[in-house]
Amino acid sequence: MTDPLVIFDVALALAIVALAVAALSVRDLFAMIVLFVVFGLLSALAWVRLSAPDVALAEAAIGAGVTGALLLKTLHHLRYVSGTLGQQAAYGVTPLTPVPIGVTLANAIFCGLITLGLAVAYLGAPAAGPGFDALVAEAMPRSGVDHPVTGVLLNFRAYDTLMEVVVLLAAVVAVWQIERGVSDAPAPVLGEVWQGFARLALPATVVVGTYLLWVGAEAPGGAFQGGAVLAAVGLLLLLTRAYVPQPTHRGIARGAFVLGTGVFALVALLVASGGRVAFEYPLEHAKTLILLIEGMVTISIAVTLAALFHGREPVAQTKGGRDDT
Amino acid sequence: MTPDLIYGLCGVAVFGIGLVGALCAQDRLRRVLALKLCSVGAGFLLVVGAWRTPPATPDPVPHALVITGIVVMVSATAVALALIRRLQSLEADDER
Amino acid sequence: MNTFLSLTLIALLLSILAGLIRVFRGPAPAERMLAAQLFGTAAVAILLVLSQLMQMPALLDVAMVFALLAAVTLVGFVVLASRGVR
Amino acid sequence: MSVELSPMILAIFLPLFGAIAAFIAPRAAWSIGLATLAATTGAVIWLARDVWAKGAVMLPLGGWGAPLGIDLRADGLSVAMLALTSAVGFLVSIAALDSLKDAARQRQYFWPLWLLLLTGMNGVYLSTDLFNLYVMIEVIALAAVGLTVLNGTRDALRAGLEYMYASILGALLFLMGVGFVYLHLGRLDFAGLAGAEVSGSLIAAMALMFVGLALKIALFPLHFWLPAAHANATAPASALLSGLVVKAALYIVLRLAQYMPFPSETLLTLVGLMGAGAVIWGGIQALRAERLKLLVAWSTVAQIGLIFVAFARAGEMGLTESWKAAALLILAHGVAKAAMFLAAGRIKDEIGHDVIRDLDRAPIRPTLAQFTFALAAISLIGLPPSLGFIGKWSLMEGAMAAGYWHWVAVTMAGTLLSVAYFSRVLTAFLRFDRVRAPVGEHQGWALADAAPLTLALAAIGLGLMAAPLLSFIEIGYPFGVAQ
Repeated sequence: MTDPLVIFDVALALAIVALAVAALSVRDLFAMIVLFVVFGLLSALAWVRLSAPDVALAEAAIGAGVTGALLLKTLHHLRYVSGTLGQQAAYGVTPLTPVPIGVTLANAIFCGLITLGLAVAYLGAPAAGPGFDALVAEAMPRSGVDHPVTGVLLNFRAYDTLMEVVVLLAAVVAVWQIERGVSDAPAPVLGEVWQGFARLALPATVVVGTYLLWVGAEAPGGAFQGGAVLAAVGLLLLLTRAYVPQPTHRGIARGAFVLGTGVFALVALLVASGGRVAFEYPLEHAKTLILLIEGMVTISIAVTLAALFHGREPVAQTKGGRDDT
Repeated sequence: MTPDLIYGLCGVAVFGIGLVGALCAQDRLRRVLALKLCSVGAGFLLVVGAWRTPPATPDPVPHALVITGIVVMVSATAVALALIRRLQSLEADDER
Repeated sequence: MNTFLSLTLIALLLSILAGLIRVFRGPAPAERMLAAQLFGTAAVAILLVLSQLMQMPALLDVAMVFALLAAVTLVGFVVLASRGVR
Repeated sequence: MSVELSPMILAIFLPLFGAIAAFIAPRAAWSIGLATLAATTGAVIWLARDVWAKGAVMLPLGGWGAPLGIDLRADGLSVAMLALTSAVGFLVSIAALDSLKDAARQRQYFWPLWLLLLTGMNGVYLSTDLFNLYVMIEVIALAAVGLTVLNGTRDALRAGLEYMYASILGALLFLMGVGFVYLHLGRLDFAGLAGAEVSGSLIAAMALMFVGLALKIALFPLHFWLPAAHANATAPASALLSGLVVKAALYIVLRLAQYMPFPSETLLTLVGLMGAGAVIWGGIQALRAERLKLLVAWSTVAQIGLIFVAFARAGEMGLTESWKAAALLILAHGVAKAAMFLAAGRIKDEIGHDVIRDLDRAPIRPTLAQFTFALAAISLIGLPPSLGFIGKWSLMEGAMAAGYWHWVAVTMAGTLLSVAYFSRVLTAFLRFDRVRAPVGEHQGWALADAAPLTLALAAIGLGLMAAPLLSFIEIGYPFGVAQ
């Protein structure tokens, strides 16, 4: 008898593929986003099955949660500016340029062939091939943390992680640059029950976010997952209008965006003394330094993700005036 | 049938579906979503590569890479969506 | 015991897939939304079972985040998908 | 306790800190930006001296060393690319001071974005790790898109969105390739790639990475996003995008080619055919372009194609030679195209439009900008003694020696096309018979012409220094000779 877990794996894999197809083919854009969020959750489950709980956490919080919120916000904005907010269904709110069915079909067949090629290449690859396992196991005692994934992210490959935070910074600079003081969709006000619910959810989110950051040193979790959960706090505050960004907060916001990158880069530079190179933390201070970096990066990630959700830079409400160029 | 085989093929398929969407989708929002599917497919490949038959623990390096990839992708998505919003606002102004 | 837990997993997954039909067909955003919420709950259950099956207590943290995110997404859905501006 | 600095670290961290400072203090952004660029140029000169004295230098970040950690490595080619980036970047920045002086908002965001872009590009030129390269090209992509849409016009936003889609897709294809490399080798550094035996997954990885990068380089037929994006951005942004950003992905291709298992003849021919297609199609589109900046953008497509024609030669030694030709062409194009876009921007600013057909009706003649444009065109067409000439000459010499007359023919055809499309512009500059109003000959000279003129003169003058330049590029054997 086959292991029922295998049946579960196959069913989950099929469901993921089916959801991917469904998300791309459903006409209603709202349904598309909902399907996408479910797709993200199921992928996270699949990664749990592959013993990757850190990745599952990141995907659930950032890949499905924050991305879904971003998509929803955009859809809301698009429906507002195209005047279709009152309609029940959300079909094509962005302009459609008709593409001949032949072109679409040719593209699909082309992609199908590529996928087939990739599948063949994948099947030909050595199963459970060589990896970094031995190297990581050997280096872990010198990393200052107990959880391998955190060790890789903040010590062995800290340079990648720094650049990843730089990508986030670049994104928020670009978003502030792109969106200007043009008409913003007014967010609807929540009813009283919802306000109460959100008020309940808020402290729980703060606690979980902080917990995830703290636990990262020895168990799945860490700066990115914690930051994403704390960003959910920001989202809640923005959604419930408990916090409305003011132009005077711009300076603080800029400071928060660059905090993680700045501290990370400074620490990486300053440890390079006494024969050490950049990013080489002295072993006795490694844990403290990593926690410091993680804490600052978490703040930056949370604020940045919330700012990305809010979109444009907070500007003074001037009627009719449009600050251009 | 081991999990790595099942989910590996699943990842390749998701990547392919995302590719079709990225090339064929006509709606701007849907194309962003298709690209996100591609990134999940690539993530699958790395996570699968890291998997070792239990009780052996998986290779942590690809896990870290995928987490980085997820954060990078959400940044790119945010920029693309900001572009879409701004463009749509301007185009709506034109029609009025 | 393990077989029983595995079968529970499959049942939970099937319940998610059944809910998918609602998301796909709609027609009202509220229906799609609630179906999505159902997934959140089922996914938490799946994670709890998996943590038992795979002997990974860390999955309880993941389940907690899932549960929390479900709450936050619900607020997001309600605010951003409600028709019209009140 | 003294901090020990390495020029490689400085080349990456200085622009990063500069970007942070420029973002926090928008009012002082321009002075921070110029100071950062000067400091970065200093770091690159320091690095160049190191490399000149010691050959290729390595720096294992975190002290771990590849494959677990990430190494930085600089050899002649990377230093040449870094020098190109900081020199061109410095001059473009000076030009940007003038052309953005009336746009407070654009100025505020130009500096942080451009400095982040510089961080990403310097990071690419020093990286030896495939996944690190992926993160770096994403840094570049986001900053570059931000720069593309700096002026906020509808056309720029549409082009920027297309650019964004192409960029993300390219990066994701690259990432998928990285996944396959990991599956096959279990490591991601260049050194691991070098000794790898060929297998299905490695071929898939290489194909994915090449297509992804080709999308970012805008190699024909994946060039669809480039002309609109480069033509609609503001002049300094166009100069950076066309002169520098495209080169980052090209450099990765050169590096992969160095460490990759030797490609087969058919594959090289295919790459050459794509390049030939770009040369011809880009040339034809440039001939038909109605606006000056669009013409310049299409000529970028054609010139990139030419670089790939240089790739398409077989034989171990032949390959080495042709990669040198490609490196020279990359440098020549970077300098000349930045000069040309800046000059085109100046012409557009002074005359008020850039419709080629009506250029000769304008009563204002921005003479110096036109002269600059002509000089840059000389280098891009490949007339002696410019650097473009040396690059093209080594390409043709190699192709003739190997008996590849078809590639010689493509190069000739491309040259003729470039003569044709540039002369469309140059004749418009020189005709005065259609001017209604009296011509104000000396109008439109400005200090802003200094930067593009310097670049254009450099594009010509560097040709005289081609021999020392080549011997510098060969430090550390970046082309696999004698290894």
